[in-house]
Amino acid sequence: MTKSKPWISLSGIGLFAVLLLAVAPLVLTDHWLNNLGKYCCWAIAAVGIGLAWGRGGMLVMGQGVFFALGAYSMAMHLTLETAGDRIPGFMVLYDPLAPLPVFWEPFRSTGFTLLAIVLLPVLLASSLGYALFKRRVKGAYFAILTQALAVALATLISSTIRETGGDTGLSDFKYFFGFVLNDPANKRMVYLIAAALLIVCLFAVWQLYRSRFGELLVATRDAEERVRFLGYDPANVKLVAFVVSALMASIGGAMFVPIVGIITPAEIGAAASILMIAGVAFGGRASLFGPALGAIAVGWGQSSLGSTWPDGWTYILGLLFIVVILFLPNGLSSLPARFTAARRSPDRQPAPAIVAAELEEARP
Amino acid sequence: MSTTSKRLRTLTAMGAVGTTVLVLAGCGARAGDETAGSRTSAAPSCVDTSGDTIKLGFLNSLTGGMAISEKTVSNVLHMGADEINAAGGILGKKIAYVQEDGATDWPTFAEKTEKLLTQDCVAAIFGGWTSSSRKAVKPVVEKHNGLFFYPVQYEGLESSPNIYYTGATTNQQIIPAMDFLASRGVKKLFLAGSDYVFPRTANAIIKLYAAKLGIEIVGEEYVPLDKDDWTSQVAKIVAAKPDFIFNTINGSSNVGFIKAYYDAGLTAGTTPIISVSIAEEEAPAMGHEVTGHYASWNYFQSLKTDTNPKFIESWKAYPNSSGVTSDPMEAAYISLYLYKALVEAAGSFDVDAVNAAAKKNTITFDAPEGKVTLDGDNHHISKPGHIGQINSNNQFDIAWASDKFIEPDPYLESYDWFPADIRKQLVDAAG
Amino acid sequence: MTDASLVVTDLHVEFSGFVAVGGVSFDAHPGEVRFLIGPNGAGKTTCIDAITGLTRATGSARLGGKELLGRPVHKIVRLGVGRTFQTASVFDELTVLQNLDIAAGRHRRSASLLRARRGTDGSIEQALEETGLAGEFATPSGILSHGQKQWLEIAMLLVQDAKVLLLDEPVAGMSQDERTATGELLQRIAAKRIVLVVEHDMDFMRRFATRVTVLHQGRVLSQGAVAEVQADPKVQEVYLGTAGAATTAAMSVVPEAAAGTHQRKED
Amino acid sequence: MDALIAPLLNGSAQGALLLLAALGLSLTFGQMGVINMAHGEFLMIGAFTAYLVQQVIASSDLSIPVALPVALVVAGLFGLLLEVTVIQWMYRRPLDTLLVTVGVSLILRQAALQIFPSQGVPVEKPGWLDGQLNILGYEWPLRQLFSILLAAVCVAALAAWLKYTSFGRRIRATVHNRDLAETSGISTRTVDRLTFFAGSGLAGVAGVAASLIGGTNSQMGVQYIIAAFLVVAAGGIGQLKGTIIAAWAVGVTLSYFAYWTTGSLAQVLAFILVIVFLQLRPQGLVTVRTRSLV
Repeated sequence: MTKSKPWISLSGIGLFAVLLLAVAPLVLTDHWLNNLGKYCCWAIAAVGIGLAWGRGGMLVMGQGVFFALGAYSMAMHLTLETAGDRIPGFMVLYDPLAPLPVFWEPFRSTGFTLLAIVLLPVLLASSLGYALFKRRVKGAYFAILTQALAVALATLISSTIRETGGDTGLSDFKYFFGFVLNDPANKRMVYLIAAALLIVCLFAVWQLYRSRFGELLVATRDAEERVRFLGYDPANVKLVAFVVSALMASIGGAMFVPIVGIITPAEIGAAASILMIAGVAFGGRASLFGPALGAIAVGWGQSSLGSTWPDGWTYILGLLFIVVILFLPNGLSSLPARFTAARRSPDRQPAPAIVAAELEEARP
Repeated sequence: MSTTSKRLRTLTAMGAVGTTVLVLAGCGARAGDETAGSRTSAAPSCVDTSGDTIKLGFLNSLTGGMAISEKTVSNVLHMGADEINAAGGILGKKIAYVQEDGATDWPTFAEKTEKLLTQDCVAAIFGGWTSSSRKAVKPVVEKHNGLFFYPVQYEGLESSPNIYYTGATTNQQIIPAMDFLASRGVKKLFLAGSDYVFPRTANAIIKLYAAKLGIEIVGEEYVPLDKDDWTSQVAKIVAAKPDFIFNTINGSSNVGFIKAYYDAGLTAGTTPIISVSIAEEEAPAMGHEVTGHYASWNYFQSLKTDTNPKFIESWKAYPNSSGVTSDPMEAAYISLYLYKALVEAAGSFDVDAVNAAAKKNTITFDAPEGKVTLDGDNHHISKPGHIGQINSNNQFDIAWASDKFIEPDPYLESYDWFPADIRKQLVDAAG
Repeated sequence: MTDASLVVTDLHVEFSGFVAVGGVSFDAHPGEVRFLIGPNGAGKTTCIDAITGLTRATGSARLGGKELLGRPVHKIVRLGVGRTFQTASVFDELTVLQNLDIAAGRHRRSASLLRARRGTDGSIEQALEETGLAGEFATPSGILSHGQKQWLEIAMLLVQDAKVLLLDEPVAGMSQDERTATGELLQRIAAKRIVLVVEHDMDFMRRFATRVTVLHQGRVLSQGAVAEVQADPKVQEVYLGTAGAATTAAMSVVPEAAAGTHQRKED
Repeated sequence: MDALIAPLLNGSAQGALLLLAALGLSLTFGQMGVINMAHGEFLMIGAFTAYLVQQVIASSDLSIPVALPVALVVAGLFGLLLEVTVIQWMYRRPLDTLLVTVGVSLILRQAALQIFPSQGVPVEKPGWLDGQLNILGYEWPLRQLFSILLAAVCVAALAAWLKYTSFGRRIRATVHNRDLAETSGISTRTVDRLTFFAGSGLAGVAGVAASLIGGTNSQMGVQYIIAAFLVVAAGGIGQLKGTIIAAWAVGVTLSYFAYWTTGSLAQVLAFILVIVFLQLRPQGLVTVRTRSLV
């Protein structure tokens, strides 16, 4: 029985890939395809949150920080690409004669930018995670600290207008690594890259979940001390999950910029970081597809319901948080498992934070 | 299934994904091969002008932090549309508006702009408030060759063939305020602002002009937009002993500023404040502390013009009305009528035709602030400069007025104290 | 005394001025089932906490000549010290097999962690047989019975290849049959390893202990074979002069178990 | 002299407001483990209450003193409602209370936006708070002294309530050992509700103080919540003394930074400092060594 189980998830990823990469471009208008691209960016970050929070028990409320690292790396590169030899317009007013800030200079290089999108979050998350996990900062403390960090970074960016564009952010990008962004064909390409990256992230997480590391991570989440008494340092286990989730947030941020065309501190602060979590909670924090689907659903809700009924949407979003967390802590993805579990054996309820289906998936 | 073939499959799948992306990547235009600028690639407009209605888009934050200000603009746009419809519409077509929520989220502004242009096929979009929202909308309307009417005073130094600015640019609000201060013999000025682009740019301009006017800037303080507590900064103002405070604070942070100011023993009698974002809408939330201070706007509810009483009456009678009128509301009201005038001059809803009409004709509108004229080149309008002093009814008594309507000059080209090299770089950077 | 022995010398533990353990010394060797008994608050669990690095302590605790005190928990574990807790602490949401696999994992290279498990380690199968859990390998451990959870914990220590097994009340809440099975299991295990059991159950102690150390108010009251200890007048005094089966029930009452649950909540 | 004295005094007042905002959290978060992200909105409720009281009692000299207990009760009742409808099901999932209350805060904020004028409402300062106190040459606003006194009264009342009343003793017993408290005949449900009522009520009192400092509008709660949580965490969970010191330290640090740099940078630096501090001392300023695991 057990050998075939992983293939269910894998074919799920395959189906997802077909839907995103083949079906969506054919059936959606350019506008909705671009929107879907935006949701994909959130979904990439959400997959990482699912890993850190759902499987690792670390409520990362400051993923905006890592989202920002990727987004601003990308945005700085695209701004320079658009500006060419000139200094970007927003910098001129404050000091027309000053040169480009030093930290902008390397972002002219495509290679450096791509490297920065990967390395910056890894470096920051490793040092931050190392410091926090070694000191056994966890639970609510960890959540609030990461959230405070997101607020601090958003404030910092808002107040450094010449260096980062401030509250207005960076926008008006003309080119994406040499491709004209106004060309619908190129926009589709950007979408496809984002969708493909989402598939890659899902695949990476799928492999992590079925690996021994995945089991160790769940074990660490549920009984950190016990893991320590098995000779592991839980800090290292959590660190890996945290760094991977930071990397994914950064990749999501990087693709967000060419798709949406603007990045501002509002996209990385407290509210944005919490919205990223909303999707994960809604879809199912510990499941493979839940976070991605939840993020896409919340994004879609914002686009469609937010249009037709803006006041109502805020209430719906608020209620979503309350109802889902209260009654469905494992999100919508736990519904089917609940039904089947209830039918098969009423007294063997699925365990509280991970559903039975996933447990089976991880069996040999 | 053996391990190797499992891996093989996975690799094949990944490879297929990669190839698809690369194949599709080959299709689009590269940086070198744009033929006649980027606009050529915009899809033809899908605006439907065959029926007896014309669709317009209203884009305002109805939720989130900026809903505080933008809800009113949205309401006044609805009122304007109703008025125009009652009078027969534009080119005989009734306005059917699509209201969108920007949700105080700038990417949402970009998304909704694209939706309004490509899904709803509106002929023009009205709205936005913060500079961030405008900057988010700008590339999208330019890409799709749409029209965007922006109703709020802003930092200037911008122009776009696809945006019409019906609020003041710096030379219609900041500079008149400085002229007023000079006329009052102010020698020492303190600059207090929220930490974002408008106050920073405004203060950069103020400092340049102050040097020319011989006004000393004795301090400059910024507080994040979402912070109300000005206690520490006001202590510095007290220490600097300015004659006047130039206030570019935005939103509810203004309330905190006024309270801290009052707590510290400063009063309108000793150290008055001149603001550029406190209007009839904002004043009531600040209590009696704000009485006696000044604001620089183009429109005040107290203005005695031919058209103002009707505007105020209609607004007071309108459902959801706040009962008072203010400059951004009036600018939003103007923007609808300006669009009407432009379309009727062009005889068409087509964007290029409208822009051509703006250049060829003299487009005017008898606005509540007076008869405004559109500058067809920079897409701003002429405006009267007014300084109002807040009275105990939270209305403004006119304390100063410019001797004539001020022509819009977003790049401050007619002001010799504005360094030419900065202007050139800004124009260059704007492309 | 062999190289493989656990030697505890003059162990001291203080909590904000309160002396929980005040100079305890004992040793334990492979081949014996060593019991640590005493009334509530005697410092039994604290001794184990100190040896495993959970609580800071002074004095010395050496395993095979290597000092344990002062090292972080996971390093002490890597030296071969394994323990269980008063309340069974297994990973409820993982299967029995997954639990054991994690326990066996500390010898693996970290890169191999990223791969899925293929097949089952020999040591795991052995431990499953040993503890009688072979039939339950695919069961989520959260739905095991209380006794099975305790066995799973012991099995985890086995695959972990612990040289010392520190077991905190392993038979609390077990049925009589389960207790017997557990005792026999411990005796089998003790052939090659050091087994140190903290227990309240006097009956269980009498049936399976090789040697016993009695703690009282943080100090060693008496040490020796079961019969010697039972005959010790000091021990009888501590147990209100009613040493023996009559006290068994009274000794294993709720309070300390409740305190244990409470501690768990706080971590 | 001003450069040293002014930030110290201003900072102490800022710290006092932070303390008021954090006091309620130290009850609900510190004693009950509930992470109430809607605490900022309870503060907003307190501020709007002050406004409504002012509509009834026109004289601000009188209305603010009246508003303080009314805000305590109104915000407390909202807290009670939240406890009864949502929180009581979640005591075993403390981290999830954080997310649930995020939803509650979204709803409360949007409701306030629709109920009250969107620009916010004015709350007039009582006349007896006009004026300044000359301290070593610095004209210190009386209103700031009021914040400090109010915080002091609240701290004293809370401490006395916890220490000397039977309810207070029950709260401490429940926090110390819930199971034991239950078996000793304490109704932990009543204790939970009462604690939540008091914690939320304190947010209401903080709201009245905040309405005298900044704007009273739907968004006002947002700016306090993270800072208040940081203060509680830095002070040490459930440690009143630690919370007081932490709030004062954060307020004064903010004020000095704001004096020397800019308001924005002060925010960033203060947050980073607290984060670094918590990294060095994850248990906070004041800790009690226990025998518990970890």
